[in-house]
Amino acid sequence: MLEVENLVMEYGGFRAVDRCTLTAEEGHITGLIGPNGAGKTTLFNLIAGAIEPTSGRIRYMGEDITHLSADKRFHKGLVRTFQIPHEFHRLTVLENLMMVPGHQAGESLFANWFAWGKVAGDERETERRAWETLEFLELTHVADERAGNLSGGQKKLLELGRTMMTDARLVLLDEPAAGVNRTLLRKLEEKIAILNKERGYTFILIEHDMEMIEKLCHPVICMAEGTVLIEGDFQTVRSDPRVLEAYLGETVGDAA
Amino acid sequence: MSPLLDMREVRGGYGDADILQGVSLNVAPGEIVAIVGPNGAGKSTAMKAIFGLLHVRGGKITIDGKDITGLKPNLIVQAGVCYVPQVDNIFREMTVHENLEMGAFLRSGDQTRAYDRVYGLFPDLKERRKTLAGNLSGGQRQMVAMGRALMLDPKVLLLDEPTAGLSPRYMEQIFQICRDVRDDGVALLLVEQHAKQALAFSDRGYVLASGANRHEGTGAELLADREVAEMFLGG
Amino acid sequence: MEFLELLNFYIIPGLVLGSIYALGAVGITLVFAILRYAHLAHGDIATLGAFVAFAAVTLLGLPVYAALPVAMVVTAFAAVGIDKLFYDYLRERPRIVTVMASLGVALMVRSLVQVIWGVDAESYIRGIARPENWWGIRLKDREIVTILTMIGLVLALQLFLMKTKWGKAMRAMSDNPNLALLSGVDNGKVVFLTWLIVGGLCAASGFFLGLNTELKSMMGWQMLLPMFAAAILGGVGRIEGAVLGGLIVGVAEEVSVIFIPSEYKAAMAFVILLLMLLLRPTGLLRGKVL
Amino acid sequence: MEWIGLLNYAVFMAIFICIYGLLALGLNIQWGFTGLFNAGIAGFFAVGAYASAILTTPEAAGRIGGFDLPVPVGWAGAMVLAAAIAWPIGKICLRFRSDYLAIATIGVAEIIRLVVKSEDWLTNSARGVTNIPRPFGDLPYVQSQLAYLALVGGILLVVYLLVERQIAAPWGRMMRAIRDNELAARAMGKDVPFRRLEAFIFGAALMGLGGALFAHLNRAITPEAIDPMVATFLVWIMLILGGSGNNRGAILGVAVVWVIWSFSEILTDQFPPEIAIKAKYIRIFLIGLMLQLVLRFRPEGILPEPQRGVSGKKDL
Repeated sequence: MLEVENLVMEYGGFRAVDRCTLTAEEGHITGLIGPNGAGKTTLFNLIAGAIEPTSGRIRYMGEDITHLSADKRFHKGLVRTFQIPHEFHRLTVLENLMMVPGHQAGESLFANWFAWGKVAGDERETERRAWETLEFLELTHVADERAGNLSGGQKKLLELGRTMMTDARLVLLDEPAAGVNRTLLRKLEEKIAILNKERGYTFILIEHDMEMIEKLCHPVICMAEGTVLIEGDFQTVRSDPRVLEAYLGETVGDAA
Repeated sequence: MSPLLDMREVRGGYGDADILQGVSLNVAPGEIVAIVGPNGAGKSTAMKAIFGLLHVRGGKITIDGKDITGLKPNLIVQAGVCYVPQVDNIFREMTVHENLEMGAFLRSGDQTRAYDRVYGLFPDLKERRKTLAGNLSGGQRQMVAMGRALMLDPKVLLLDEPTAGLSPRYMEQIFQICRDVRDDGVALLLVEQHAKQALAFSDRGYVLASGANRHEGTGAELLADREVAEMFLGG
Repeated sequence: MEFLELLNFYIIPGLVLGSIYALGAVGITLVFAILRYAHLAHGDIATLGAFVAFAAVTLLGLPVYAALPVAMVVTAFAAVGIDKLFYDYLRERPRIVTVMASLGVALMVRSLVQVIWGVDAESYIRGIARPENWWGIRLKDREIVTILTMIGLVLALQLFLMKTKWGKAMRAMSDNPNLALLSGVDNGKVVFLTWLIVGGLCAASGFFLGLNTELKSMMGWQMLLPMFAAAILGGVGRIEGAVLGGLIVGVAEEVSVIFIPSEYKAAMAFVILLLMLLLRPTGLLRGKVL
Repeated sequence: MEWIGLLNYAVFMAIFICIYGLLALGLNIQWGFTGLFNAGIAGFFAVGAYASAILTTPEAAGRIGGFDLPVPVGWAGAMVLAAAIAWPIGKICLRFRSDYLAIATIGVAEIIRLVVKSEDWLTNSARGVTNIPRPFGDLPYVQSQLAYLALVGGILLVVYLLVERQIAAPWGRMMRAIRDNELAARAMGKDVPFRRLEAFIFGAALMGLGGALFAHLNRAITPEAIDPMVATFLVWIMLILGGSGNNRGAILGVAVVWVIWSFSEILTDQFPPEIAIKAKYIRIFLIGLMLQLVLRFRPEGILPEPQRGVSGKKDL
């Protein structure tokens, strides 16, 4: 579904992503692990179109999207979440969800003035869907709260919820578990699994919570220094000495 | 030995949420201490708490017995703590020498000795003292950043991931420089991603997870601890 | 057209005008780089400086050129005062709010000038200055002084920025404000120095415009666009770029008269501004883009 | 002053308040909801005034014209032309921080002023365009003023309702989202540059319409009628004082500032002539000072931006 080919991202001489090549299969939840600075989030930024790569190609459903703008990728069903929640802090939780669907009738000035009926109908449908999402996430009690006032975990749920407001096909989740307490974490896992099974979302998941990776992800890709180190099922990746080394660092000299 | 830098049960964060949920650590004179831990453990945050870049809601931080909890960074500098951030840690449009001058900004009088000391520690920089810092390689930039901090002759130097993004060759060089700095009489506290190397060359280490202390001990002890290795790969 | 004619009637006046723009553009670029906002009252502070010099000439009876340093000092402190009164407390708010405040200050400074000195055109010296002829090149004394003073002031400023402790602190603040603060640089003092320098340069710019043309209450506002165009053309944060940009804009404006009606001289700056934003927003010397 | 004179004056002021109300609503869309700094309001105002004037006047010697079109066509033309000028400026400058837009719009206003002043064939330069038809212009003075007030009042009301609807609709929600977090809005598929451009152009069109209404009120338009700085600045202080992000606040701000502005004029007219001339500038100074005071002590304005989008409590 997604093919990344020889992708390079350079910032002032430093290669955050270095000739990275990987694929994500439709219907799978692909886990992306690796130490800090491995280039995982940069890779997400590249796939989602927030930044343009120095070189290399990204293909999505057979189409080259390397130079497509972020909003166009979104409309093709390629949706991402952020590691640090990027909620619209002055909008209510409900509005945060309702703003998501693309091509709403009410986003056109003229429709607002001359086709209010259509806009209102559209809006009812969007609101229904938003409430559904809130129920699914068990967030209905904070629907009218400003999103900025939510707890860290609730914001993470909201991030996930936004991906449900569109006809997403490939969802990039950047550390959904970070800063989320245990109970909420299990809920989050459950929701991701449901979305994968019932709605057929394909996920790529950056995560440091290995339990979550183990439960959800197949295959698991480990990145280090901007490129793919190893790919396989969780146990294979986990027990590979290179992975441990990437996390703990190579041995310098014979001090260890 | 009584600790030089002492951090006790510190809690705090940027917004309302506490990222640090009670972190305690200390650094004795002439020591290199490493803070390691999985991503999101609060390592850099702990360091920023020491340097007053964070809202500290509980606990106490002292240097040489003097309370510096919640002080402004410039006062903490005067108390003898210097900090090298992970990114944006040099003045790119100024020469290497000017970067060092900025390091000594708060000092008056003749700085020849301070320059000699820093250039002695970093001979590479001496050759390039007229080069714009922005034109240097990653490892050299890190040296500029450390040199700038050392100009104030601190008692403790805080380094936030000094080897991030560096090649193994440079990494080793930076570690060597850290030892030289220590031998020169400055204690070091560093946050490191490359846990194994860091613990191997540090005198002591702390392993943090989820904003709290998890393990501590000498570098060798921690390296040998199977539990510590496990932590990095699983919850 | 003969070369000498081109030189005498277009290039030289262009360079003189360009020097005036350069003095203003250097200030704009400093404010842009260190304080990080577009200062819209810049032109009107230049007007104020020009009229302070006028007062020094008419009230104190100073010789014209002696009025320049007086005007520079007075305007420098006026600029510091304006910052303290109107910009300082907006520092925590989005920068664009300060831009808005500076628009208000522009209006206030101008109306102050209009209240004190009226709206009629004035001049420092009565009578017509005759240009001297140097091998066919016609130059007036005041034109030579304008260009030389501009060069002198910019060199002095560069020397200050490159060689002195506080000059370096200003550059550090422009380069990496967080690290400058970590190094113990007192932000308030940098801001103070910046306004002192910017105010002085403004006054010089206004003074030379008044010297080479005449003094009008709207003169500064009309210089604002060319000064910004010059700063952006040269690359925001680049002193030498602002000078280069000023000279290019000045010459472009004068030479444009050959091709387009002279009323539209002022439009050249706008065209240059838009072209730069479109093609190379970092300017000729790779400055900042906010 | 007898009551009829007072009434006349009140009506005259009300008409101006309506016209400035349009400008303030236009600026509110640009600044209040989108954060775009337009320092060239007077330019768009002038474009609207001249466009409508040229389209609707009978033939006159020495300049283009004689279209003699119906007034509504002129007004539509005013909006279209103002929008057409906003488009390329927005296209170039909206990629950058709003500082650059501020400078560019100052430039646009300046160039429009130059064109208006020097192009004989187009605007009849300093003599201006006269014989602009005025709706209800054939009625006796008082009735005519009242009718015109009703007309501009009606237009303002319609525009207000349209803008309010637009803000309450998904469009407004999207704009608020962009203002809150541009990166996330882009990741949620919103075409941010296009939306900004849209807001800038729509605001400019309203400013053009305001200009047209002004020209038709006076039956003539000359370059002197529009002091670029003062017109632009008055609209800014109106919006900031009234409360940016709040349309009712914008109109309230217009009324307050316009009343202060006009009454201070009456007051200074009583002074001896040598002071009265200067008084105009003192008034401008005080308006500038007023902005600083509002920014310092009540940055949210008289009527702050309401919390929108609470379910079950929709504005429309």
